[in-house]
Amino acid sequence: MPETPDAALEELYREVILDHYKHPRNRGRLDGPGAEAVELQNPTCGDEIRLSVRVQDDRLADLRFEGRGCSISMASASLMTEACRGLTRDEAVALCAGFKAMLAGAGEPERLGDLAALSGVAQFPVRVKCATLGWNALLRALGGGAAAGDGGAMDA
Amino acid sequence: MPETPDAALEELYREVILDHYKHPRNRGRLDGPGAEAVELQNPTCGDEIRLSVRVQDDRLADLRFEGRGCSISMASASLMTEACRGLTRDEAVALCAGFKAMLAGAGEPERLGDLAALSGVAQFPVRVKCATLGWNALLRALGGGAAAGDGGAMDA
Amino acid sequence: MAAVAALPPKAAPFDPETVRADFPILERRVHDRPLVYLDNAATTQKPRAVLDAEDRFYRRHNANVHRAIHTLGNEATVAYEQAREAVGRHLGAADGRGVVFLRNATEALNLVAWAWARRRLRPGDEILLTPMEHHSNLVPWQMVARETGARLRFIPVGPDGALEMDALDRDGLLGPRTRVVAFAHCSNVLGTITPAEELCRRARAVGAVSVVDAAQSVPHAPVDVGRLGCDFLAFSGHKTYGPMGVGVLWGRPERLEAMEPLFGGGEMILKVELESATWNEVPWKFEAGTPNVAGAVGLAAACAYVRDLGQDRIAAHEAALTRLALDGLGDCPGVTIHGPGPGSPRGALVAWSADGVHPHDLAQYLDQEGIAIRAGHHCAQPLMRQLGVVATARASFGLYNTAAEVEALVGAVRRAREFFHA
Amino acid sequence: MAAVAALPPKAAPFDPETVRADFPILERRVHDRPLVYLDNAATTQKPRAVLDAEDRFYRRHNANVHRAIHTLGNEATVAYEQAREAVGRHLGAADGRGVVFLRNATEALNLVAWAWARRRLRPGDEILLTPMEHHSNLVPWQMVARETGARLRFIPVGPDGALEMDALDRDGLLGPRTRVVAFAHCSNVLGTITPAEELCRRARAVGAVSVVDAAQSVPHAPVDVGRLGCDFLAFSGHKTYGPMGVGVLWGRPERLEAMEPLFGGGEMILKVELESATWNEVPWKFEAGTPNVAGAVGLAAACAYVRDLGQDRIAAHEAALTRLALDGLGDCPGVTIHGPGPGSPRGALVAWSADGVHPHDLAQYLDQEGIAIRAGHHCAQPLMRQLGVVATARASFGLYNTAAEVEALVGAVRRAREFFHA
Ligand SMILES: Cc1ncc(COP(=O)(O)O)c(C=O)c1O
Ligand SMILES: Cc1ncc(COP(=O)(O)O)c(C=O)c1O
Repeated sequence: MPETPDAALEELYREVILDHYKHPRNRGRLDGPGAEAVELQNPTCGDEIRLSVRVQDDRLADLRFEGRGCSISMASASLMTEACRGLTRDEAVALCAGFKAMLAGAGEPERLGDLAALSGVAQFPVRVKCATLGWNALLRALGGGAAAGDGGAMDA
Repeated sequence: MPETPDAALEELYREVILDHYKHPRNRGRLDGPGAEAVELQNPTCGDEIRLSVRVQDDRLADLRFEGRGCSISMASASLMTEACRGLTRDEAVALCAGFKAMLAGAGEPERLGDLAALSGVAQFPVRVKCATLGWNALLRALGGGAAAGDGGAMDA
Repeated sequence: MAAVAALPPKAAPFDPETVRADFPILERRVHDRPLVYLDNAATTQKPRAVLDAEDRFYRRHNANVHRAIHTLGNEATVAYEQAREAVGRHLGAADGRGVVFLRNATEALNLVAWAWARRRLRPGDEILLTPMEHHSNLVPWQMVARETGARLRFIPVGPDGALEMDALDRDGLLGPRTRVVAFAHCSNVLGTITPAEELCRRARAVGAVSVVDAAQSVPHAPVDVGRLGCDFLAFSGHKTYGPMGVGVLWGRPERLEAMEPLFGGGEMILKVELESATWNEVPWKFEAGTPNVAGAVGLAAACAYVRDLGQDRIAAHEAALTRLALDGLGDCPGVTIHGPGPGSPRGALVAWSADGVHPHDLAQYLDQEGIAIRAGHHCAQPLMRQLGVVATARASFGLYNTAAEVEALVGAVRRAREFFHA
Repeated sequence: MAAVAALPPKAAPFDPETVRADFPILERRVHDRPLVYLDNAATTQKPRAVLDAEDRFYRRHNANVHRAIHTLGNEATVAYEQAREAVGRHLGAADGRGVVFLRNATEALNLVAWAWARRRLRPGDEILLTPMEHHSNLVPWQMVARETGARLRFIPVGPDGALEMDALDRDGLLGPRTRVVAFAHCSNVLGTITPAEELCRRARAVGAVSVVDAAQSVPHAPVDVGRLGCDFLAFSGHKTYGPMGVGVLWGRPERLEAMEPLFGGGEMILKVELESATWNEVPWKFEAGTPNVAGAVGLAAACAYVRDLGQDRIAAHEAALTRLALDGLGDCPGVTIHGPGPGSPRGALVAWSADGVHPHDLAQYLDQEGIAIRAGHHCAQPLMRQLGVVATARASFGLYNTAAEVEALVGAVRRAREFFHA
């Protein structure tokens, strides 16, 4: 644990994060063939993301996102779009696993490039859901894993 | 409070009570004109009573009961049938009030004759429901008061 | 309850420093700073009197209730039923007959929705709500509306956070089709105090039942079910200095009589056959299974605690804190306060948005200074949408909070803005 | 769980004297005699470890869960979710995903009846029960049967207290129409241990869901949901050395996924609009409103407590006490013991009738000697009718009971006979 409050905070909110929060990369939507969009929400706080992915020849040719949320969720999504562009599906899924391992305090952050800026989140378990919102949307878009929260719906 | 366990018990279980329990007076049912029957149960313990009353010229000409329960509930019902025979409705309701006052530790037991044998019940609040089972059936039969327990019914 | 409006306390003003020692958790340090707990609308801290009441119950009297002849069973039953009486009187009722002990306010509101409304509503019937309800007083009605074909209607909330009562007639919101009028006595986001007496009276006039969600009012001021004129009222023990796991539905006894139980089981029956059963009396017919006896005893202790301190004095103290927070936060650059402006009645809480600092980030920052506030949708997503935000920050006060704590909050909110370069 | 049947304990035999000091209430005197608490099937006493866990939660970590960023909120959330994991593992599950925290076993059973069965059952469908169910596992099914047109059927109980399993085929009790098979793992009156694995297997074979009321088994022996093969299992914290106000429904996660929530409100939602809502994940979608966090933490402490003592050793100890009681009471003149005879598996309780001494009177007499037993219908009126009694007396054992206490019971039962001239 960093010693002073500010040190802990600086660790959580590295400059990279604040930068991606203020200046998100790859904002927007994708249409057209091969584009897949997923909306996801974090029920604990209301943060929302809409992620569009275009897969071409098994590669993530493009990713765009829109959403509203805290610096951690938005910066994480922004960093993700950069990190995943051009990866194959399998590579993206593997990267996601590596990223989640880092948030669980394990894994090798140094192999994650800019994403390592989010390693401080591991100290703040409640914020892990913020950091993974965009990634869970990605997993869902790739047709994989049980992403958070869609137990069912009710329309009155 | 009586001092030894046995003294407290002797106070609760006076000979009169054990006698009425072993040899209940006025057991049975009444039929014919003017006879009214009421069934009541104590939900906390399952004790049951079926009380029949024949009112003639505003007087309780006859009372009979059947039931299953502890010594207190059965002796109380038996004593009640004796105490109430021949009273007018109003007198019976008043006697019931006096009896319940005694169980609440108030009133004047000495004016209640044999019923005073049940005054020891006041020391045992859980048993008050036993002692009042028959009396609540009487109140119900006389068309009065909210007797215990008939919130509703369900038949599956 | 006009928490801020009318405040001439009869007794000496209330000094929170004298009561802080009653709350063991306030000695706690967080990130090496003294805990500044400003999340009381989520749950309050517990005074020693409450912890001790529960503990004493378990160490001396613990037994199941209602069916036992033995001494402990009798003591437990007496303690439980006395707690019911105490809670009834705390709500201004003559006794405990209308008090149903449940898990929390949510369960209480659901009980009315499922046991009262579901059995009575027909297609075309209307349920009148407000758009600032906590999900616990919204989602149950959505569920029941879907089952019965009833329709939900909403009294609009104006920009000042007040209900637009004109709309009742103007938009025909209240009328012969209205069967239920359900609303928060105090909004957990805006702090708005709703005109509860008037709403109950108007509900009665059209033959609708009124349901008051008092989760945020009972903890802060005397609430009197007779004065309100409501049919049902719900609150949670844990938000009013009592234990978790106990909540209350108060119901007008005639209403409870007419209502079928929702859950079947032990305690709530009179006679059971294999194929059928008859119900126990009110209120026990709604309490299936072993109740939280220790919780009820703890809640009664909490009621006694605030009565002893003086509910009016507590209300005046909390109103002063709220005013301080409104002023202090209102002066922070970039901060927008939601809800009624100064001078309007308001509960003991303030929610706000700060330009460029997401509420989560703000809450995280404050936590590093030991200050606990809430950030999020406060279980009021529809209201968030109306406010045009996904989340807000909220500080909510309890009797042990101090002016110094409010000042610490305001200072930290200012510093957060710098930290996030907002 | 064959509490009496198979008992070679691995470790040293269990000495209750060493654990009595863990239970503060056991120092209590009743009518000037040491308390002999033999009403454990109604509720158990709480060890200091449980009281301290709750207390520590309130004194150090108390906050609402799931939505808070501040430190206390985070700690409370972690404590609550760790309690869920602990309870899940206590039931032999890999994790806590199937664990829904509710008020008590009754609420858990009602949740299955209302949320699962009510939405799925059609006229002609069948619910298979036994006539020895506690009202909490009977009345909810009656209610749901009435709403859906389903039919209740009952596996007969023989004179020895055992289920007549032959009747399943012989009388066509179990078949394609069976949608639910619900039964007590251990009868709270007869002590019968039902063939739960077989019943779950047979339920599965016809596509029915199995619901195990484990209120009287979880407190006394290891229960493993995987081994049982059940779909749902319910128990109460307060009967297994935990606090009041917390109970558990364990559900096979696929079943829980497919089940709609019953109550709406905070915590259980994902997204709420004014007119509609979507649900949170399993198990949270069934936990509307603020949960009893301290209660869950206390229950986890209770599970740890019995595991540390050794559940098999406790079971062996309680079986020995039960045998002693069966022998001792069986020798009393005028006493008829209900339920399985010696040699058959039996839970840690004995119910009996005594000629000429009504159970109430007997309980009253015993209370004067400090001995707490239960007298009544034990929330099993239909079974009472089959036994031909309105009430029975019941002694039920916990890990802290001793052979001397059982002897005191037997002696007092004999003396009561004299007192009542029976
Ligand atoms: C077999 C059985 N099932 C269910 C229950 C109900 O438990 P609770 O009252 O804690 O809901 C009990 C306890 O009385 C029981 O013995
Ligand atoms: C206005 C209001 N109603 C209802 C609730 C629900 O309370 P609980 O979660 O204790 O059931 C809350 C608390 O979150 C609230 O603020």
